[in-house]
Amino acid sequence: MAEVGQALELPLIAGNKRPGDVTNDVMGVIERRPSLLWWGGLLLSVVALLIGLVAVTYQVATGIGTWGLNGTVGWAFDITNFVFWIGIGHAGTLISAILFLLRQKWRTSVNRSAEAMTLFAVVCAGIFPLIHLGRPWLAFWMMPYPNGRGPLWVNFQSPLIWDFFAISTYFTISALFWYVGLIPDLATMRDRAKTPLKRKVLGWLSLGWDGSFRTWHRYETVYLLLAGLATPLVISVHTIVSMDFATSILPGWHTTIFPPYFVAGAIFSGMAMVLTLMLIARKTMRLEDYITPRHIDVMCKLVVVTSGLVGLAYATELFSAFYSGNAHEQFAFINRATGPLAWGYGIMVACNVLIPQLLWSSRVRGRLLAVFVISIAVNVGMWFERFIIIVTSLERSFLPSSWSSYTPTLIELATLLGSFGLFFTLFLLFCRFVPAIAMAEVKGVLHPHPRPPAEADGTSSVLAEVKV
Amino acid sequence: MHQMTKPKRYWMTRVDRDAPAGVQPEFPTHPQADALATRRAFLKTAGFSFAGLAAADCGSAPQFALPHTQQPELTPGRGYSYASTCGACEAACGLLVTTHDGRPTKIEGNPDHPLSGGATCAVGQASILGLYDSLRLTYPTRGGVRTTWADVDAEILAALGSARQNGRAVRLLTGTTTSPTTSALIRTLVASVPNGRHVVYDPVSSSAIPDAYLVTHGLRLLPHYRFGDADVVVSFEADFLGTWIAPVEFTRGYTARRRAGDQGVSGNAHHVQVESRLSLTGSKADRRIRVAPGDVGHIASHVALRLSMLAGAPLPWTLEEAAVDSAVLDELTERLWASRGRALVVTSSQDVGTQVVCNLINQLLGSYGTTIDLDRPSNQRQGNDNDLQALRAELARGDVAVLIVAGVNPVYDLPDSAGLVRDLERVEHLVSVADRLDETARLAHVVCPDHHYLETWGDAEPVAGVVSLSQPTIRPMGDTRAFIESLTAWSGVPQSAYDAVRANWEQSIYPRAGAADLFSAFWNRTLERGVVELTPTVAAPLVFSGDGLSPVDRVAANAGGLALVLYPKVAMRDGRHAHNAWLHEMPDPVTKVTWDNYASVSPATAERLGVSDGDVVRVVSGDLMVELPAFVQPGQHDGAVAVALGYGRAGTERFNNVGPSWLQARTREGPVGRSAAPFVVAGDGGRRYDGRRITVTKTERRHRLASTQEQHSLAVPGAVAPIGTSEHSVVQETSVADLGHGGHPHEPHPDLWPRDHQYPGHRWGMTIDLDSCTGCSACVVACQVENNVPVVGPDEVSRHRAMHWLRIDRYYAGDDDDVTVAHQPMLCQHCEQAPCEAVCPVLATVHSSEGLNEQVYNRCVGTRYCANNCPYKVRRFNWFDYPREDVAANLVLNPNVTVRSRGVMEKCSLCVQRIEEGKIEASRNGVAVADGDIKTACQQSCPAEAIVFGDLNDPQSRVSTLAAGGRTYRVLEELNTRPAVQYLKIVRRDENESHG
Amino acid sequence: MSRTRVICNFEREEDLVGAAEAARDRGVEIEDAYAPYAVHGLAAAMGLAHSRLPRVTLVLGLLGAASFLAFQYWASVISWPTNVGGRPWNSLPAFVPVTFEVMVLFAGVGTVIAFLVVTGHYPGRRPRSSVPGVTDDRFALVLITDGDRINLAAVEALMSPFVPASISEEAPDTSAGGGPS
Amino acid sequence: MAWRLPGDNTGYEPVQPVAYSHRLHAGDMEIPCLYCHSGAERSRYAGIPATSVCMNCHQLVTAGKSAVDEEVLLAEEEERPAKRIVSPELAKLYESLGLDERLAPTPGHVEKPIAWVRVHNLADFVRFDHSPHVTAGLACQSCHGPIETMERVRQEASLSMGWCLSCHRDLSEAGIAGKAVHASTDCTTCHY
Repeated sequence: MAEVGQALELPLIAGNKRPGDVTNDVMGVIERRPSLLWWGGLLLSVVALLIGLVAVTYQVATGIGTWGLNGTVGWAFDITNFVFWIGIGHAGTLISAILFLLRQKWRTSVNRSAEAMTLFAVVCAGIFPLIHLGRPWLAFWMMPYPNGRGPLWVNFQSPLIWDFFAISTYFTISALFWYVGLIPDLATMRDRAKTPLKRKVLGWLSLGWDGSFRTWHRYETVYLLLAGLATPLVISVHTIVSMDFATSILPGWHTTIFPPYFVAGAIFSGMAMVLTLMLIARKTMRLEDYITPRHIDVMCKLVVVTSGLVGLAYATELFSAFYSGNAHEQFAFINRATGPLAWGYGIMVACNVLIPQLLWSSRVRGRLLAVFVISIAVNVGMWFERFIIIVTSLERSFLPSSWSSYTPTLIELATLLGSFGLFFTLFLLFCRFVPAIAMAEVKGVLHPHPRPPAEADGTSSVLAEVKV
Repeated sequence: MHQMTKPKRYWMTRVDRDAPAGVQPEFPTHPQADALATRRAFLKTAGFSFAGLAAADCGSAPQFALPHTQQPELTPGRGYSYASTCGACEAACGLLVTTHDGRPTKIEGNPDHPLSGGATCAVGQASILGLYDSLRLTYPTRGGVRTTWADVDAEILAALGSARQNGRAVRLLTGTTTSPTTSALIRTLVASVPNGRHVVYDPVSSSAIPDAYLVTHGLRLLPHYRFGDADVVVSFEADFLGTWIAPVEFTRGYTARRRAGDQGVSGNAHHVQVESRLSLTGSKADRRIRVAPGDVGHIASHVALRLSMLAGAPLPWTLEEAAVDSAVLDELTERLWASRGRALVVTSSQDVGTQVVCNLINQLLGSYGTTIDLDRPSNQRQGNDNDLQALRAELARGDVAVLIVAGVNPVYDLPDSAGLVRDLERVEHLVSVADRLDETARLAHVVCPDHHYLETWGDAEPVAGVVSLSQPTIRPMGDTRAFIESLTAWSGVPQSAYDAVRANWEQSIYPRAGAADLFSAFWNRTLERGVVELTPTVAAPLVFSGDGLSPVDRVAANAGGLALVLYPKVAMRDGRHAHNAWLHEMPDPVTKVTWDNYASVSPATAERLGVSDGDVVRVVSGDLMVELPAFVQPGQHDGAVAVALGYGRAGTERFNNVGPSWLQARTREGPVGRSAAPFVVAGDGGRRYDGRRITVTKTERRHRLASTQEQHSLAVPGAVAPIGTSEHSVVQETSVADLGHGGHPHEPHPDLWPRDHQYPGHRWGMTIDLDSCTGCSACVVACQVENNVPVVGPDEVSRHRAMHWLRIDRYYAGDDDDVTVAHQPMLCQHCEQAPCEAVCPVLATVHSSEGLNEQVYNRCVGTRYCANNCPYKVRRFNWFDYPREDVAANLVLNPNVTVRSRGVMEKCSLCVQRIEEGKIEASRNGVAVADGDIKTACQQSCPAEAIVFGDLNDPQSRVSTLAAGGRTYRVLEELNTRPAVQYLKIVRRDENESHG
Repeated sequence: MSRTRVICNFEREEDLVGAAEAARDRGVEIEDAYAPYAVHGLAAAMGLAHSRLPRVTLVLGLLGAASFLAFQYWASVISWPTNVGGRPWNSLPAFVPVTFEVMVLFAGVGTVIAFLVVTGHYPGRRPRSSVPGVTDDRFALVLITDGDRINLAAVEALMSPFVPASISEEAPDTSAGGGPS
Repeated sequence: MAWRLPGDNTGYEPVQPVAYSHRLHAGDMEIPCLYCHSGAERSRYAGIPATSVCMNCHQLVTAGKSAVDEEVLLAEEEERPAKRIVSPELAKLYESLGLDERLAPTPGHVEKPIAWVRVHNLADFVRFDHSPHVTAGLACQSCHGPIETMERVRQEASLSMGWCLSCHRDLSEAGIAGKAVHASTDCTTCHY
């Protein structure tokens, strides 16, 4: 019957693994000496990170004037990058939480790294609201803490305050979710650890986990609860991010479609980023057996779906502007599509709506290189989406007298580069020191194996259940 | 130079300001500076490290408070203002100089002054910065080295002595001096040498006007134009609202005449501007007629001919056909004829013939005695180009033994400077009275630095019968000496400026006043009021003699040829203030370009030459050549290339890297702009500024013009124009006809929120009359001075980071040939439902209980969200710590306004410091704040009285009554932000035009 | 010679589940089971009740929401009402997002803390199971013998169909069992 | 050493160049505050009196009474005219004006101000104006504490924004001495 199951669809985990094999394979990645590829990647990332650090230091020391912003365009690269990274983050939570609730077993191979990706993306995202301040050293004023000023609290009507709470909550919950999921694997690592120091450290980190099923039983509840909390959270976070724009009065920002629009976009870009990373990880860390064509296939389908959603949002935007009969609105969108940044709008539509349609064809989905290229394209496209939304609305707002334009400075480019450096540095380190695949979860979805002396009893029932 | 270190004190702590600069000797600079630095640094680190607590006593170094040893008669910390006279130009407007603790910080107009009546212009407002110019010459030099005044006087007296012995020529070359005392002293000095003469010239000459009056009225004088009495004004090229003779007085009269009735609009008023370039005045004209440069004479002749026919005494003239449609001329003439006695025709042409024709027109219209006053002539332009020519001839011959050049800079002002320099080097004793080593002074053997006009005693009689005093408001910043004192010294009877002025007044002014009381009483009264009006000694009334009148021929229009038009810019004028950063950064009212002059060409010509804004073009005429960035100017005549004078002054290289310095900051080369003076035509009968034939060729180079406005019209560009909408309604217009039923009460839009905010006490508001506003930008500079707005330099301006709190948006309508212009002062609208406030996370911008939109610098963290969400884009962000190293210039800072640091947002506060001061003053006197007690800086300076600030809760206040009128509207009313600043619609008086 | 712990070692989850079911049918007290992952159906086999952690989550979530909504109201209406863009002091809709976020934060963090407390996990705790490999690929069932009827032999007999890799007997572990669930 | 929020200098009591006693002048002698700090009524700054103001009294009073009496007695014993006694603190005063013991100007003297140490330091982005507070009838002590009991001036209030506000709020409710006052709590009352 297992054969039937496999005949029906691709296996979740190739190579007919047993639990022990899983442990060996996954831990092998960590215990093996790192490959040259990994070293190369880390070197590149760290260099990028350092460049970014220099840029940010210079900017904080000299002033925001070192960015290409002006009196009319007060946000550009900074907030674009912020929204971009937050969006990336969302796919992680989606895979680990929403797919978990939907009982999608295939997620088990990717959720660990997807969650890690979320964490690192949120870290990257969090940097931008901080450094985009004129006086970043006063950022703590965003916190409503008791003070000797009256006391003077914060403006709870400001979307930036909502952002502050949303991002910090999102980071905390994602971190918890990730760590809780990691505990059993940490215990596994502990038990395989060679040196006493390693054993001690891992012993602390794994909180004394011993695989007791009474704990497992509650553990599953907690995991379910966290998933249940993370799901509305992830949606609320990007909703709030979208409100930075939706609650303003700028034509092109002030629109009610933004929350769903942004959430869809976030999942879209996140999925693309997961694909990119998975394809890299599976090659560089020889995890072909765990990240199988089937995973790629499923994620590609999700990309097509979200791409459709995003495309719909673009269309709706234009329609409601036209239908509003509001000159400012109409102008904003005609300008967005045909104005000075028309080229950017073109990139955005091409990369987010047109190119992903290729993924309808299973042949394309099967060609991993093609998928890789498309995933990159989507990442680029989604970055441009945010850039276009932010800049086109600002540079052509109500009074023609203050119309202006925006070009990034070297500092801004370096800062963007730096954020990628930070992201990949963290991710590569993660691949080295933490099991990139959730062993405990993968073991749970393996196909059962007959006992060596083949006299199976009661297994069939289990088989039936395990089959997906 | 020790004076220069004094400023150090000012920007430490307010206790330092307890000690007035003028009265108090130096005291050692105390460690406050470091104390401050450490405190700021500490706060930063505390912020970064979230260090919540700190030891109370291990704070900053102790701050010292040094009282006077003798109690000063003034109360430290209070601002005092003194009546004085503006010395920025010859218009000599009345001033009230505000001083804080011994240093002047702000110039206001003197409301008692009969001519300027409380208004000032941008140049006057900015001139206070010249006082604190750290590059001023602060000591006399001889042979280029510092020396003493005694030494200087010895040399000059010796020179004069020898000249007196052997009858050599002694010449005194000055600009127009409106000061009776100075003139008297000059007369004495010149009289004291047998071969002495006083030569006067104006850097931008008007000498054709007096020359014309010599022809028509037999007396060389400059009449006093009374725009306030003219319904119909026709100006041939004269930019009387911007730069011509006395712009402030003219603007006041002009706009006052156009305001009348309950709607504040006079239907009779009409203004026709005949010009080749688009001037500020032209931008306000009800009808603009574009003509080729120099063609105004011919057109004026046509008008004169038509008028003579209407008058029934046709002139025996046969005229070539005019360049403009005769129907237009007929209409113009009829309009003039219809309002005889209420019409005024002026021209700034330097062609005497044209001026004569202009006088003829005015004679035919009966303007003399009504709109033109010959009994009380103006002293504001006394230059005589014929004298100047004669002097240059003498110099060329090497006849002049002693030449004293005072207050003018001929080497820069006059064409053929090379020749002039050659001649000047042959003068035995060249003495220069200048404020710095300018182009002329650096040739002089002796340089006698003059006081800044705020440092010295003086007087002025800009128009016969209007005499004002000016008094020092600060101890001289250096070892300089008033020109008056130099004159007395050189006449052999040294006197202090105070004694000289007072003596002269006792002799010549006091008798004319016919005052009943003693001189001392009269003197004190005048000193307090600043100005006195005298009954002029009327000579026999001048009569117009019509003989010898001839029309002006049409300029030979060579096909496609280009002619140069040289003009003074509103901010830079003749260039004497070229060291004033505020004026360089002030956007030109028409072009909106800062920090440059340029070659303006019409769109058609630009297309023909294949140039666009910023393409460097080479302007050539004979052996003269200058390279300038091109600028495409709608409304300009296709045959004209307009270039501003006053640029390219030596020493302005100091501004090459003004503004913040950072990785990608772009610095500049050479002086600011390029000098066009060599192109002035110095023929017989005066220097001419238009008509020189030139060729213009495009070069491959580009020059970044720092303009504050990219989109020049309200019309949305075709490429992105949505269906059915071509324009925004931010500038609203009405016509005289619609005025009656134009008024619509403001129906507040429905509201999502319950409205639970009351404004019980005051509720501040403002109205701006777009019909009156001429865009002269006095308010822009006034605001900059009042609110310590930094200068950011051309690079930052071109990055759209100008910091002006109050800007003037300029929009074009109509086609390139026939543009309608709208000027719209744009400042924080103080919206009741401010979009900026809701989005600030830290409550750094909130609404006050008096309806102000408050910006709290020290709370701002700099998210810039407020600026993004501001529909009026009036918020200004401190992108850098703008350089304030020039400690001398820092002396001008207003102690009542915080100097903003890097990373915080700022914007118009409706001069909240004045509001607070006004309220405190009122409560101190136990009275309520009366309407008009509190004036914002922009309102105070406005010559057009377009800006009115006041309490909207007081139904009697001017602002309330204006707001209730039918012309008011709010910009972007559809957004329902409910601004406290309201605008009064422009009135289009020319029925042929219906742009908007 | 009374109660002892019998540790039965298995190689396949199916055996563990079967063994647990069998033991329960025979009324053998199951102290605990050890597995490298959450074995399906084992909870039912061991007869474990549903966890009550969701209630903790609910209470904490509501607490977070309520307290922060109250704080926002107090700060913007009572403590220092400031006129922000002419909106009413109590702009309730604007308080919703923060309220929601704080609710999630409280609920999430609280749940995890509650879990660690209930199951007695903390940094430095030493694992209780003496069975090697249960974090890798082994499964273990720990049964309690009562000395007479249910003794080692009986257990061995009971387990034999599930071919345990090994069966060993230990002195009773006083700190047996997890906390209440 | 007390730990407080940064910027809170409550209790700051620096040693002054001249041991001037408010207890003696304002307390025992009941000289009104505005006699010396006349700016408080009219200006933003209360001002520190010029040395010449001190001389109004100390032209005559050059030392404490006890010291003078001593000298008088001593002089009687020694049958000589009593010398003028100048207390060391007041000597600093005269030195500042360049006067000698007999209060005659010393030739070629320069007047140099006394470098008092500032006690009440506000952050430089705060604008405090004395005059409205004084004209509103607020007692100096309500912010400066019982100055008339202090030998050396000590900062009593924290001068924090919260401290200002609480007073502004209370007084708008309660009024000053029965007289209703409007003490604004708008930001621009102090920050502009």
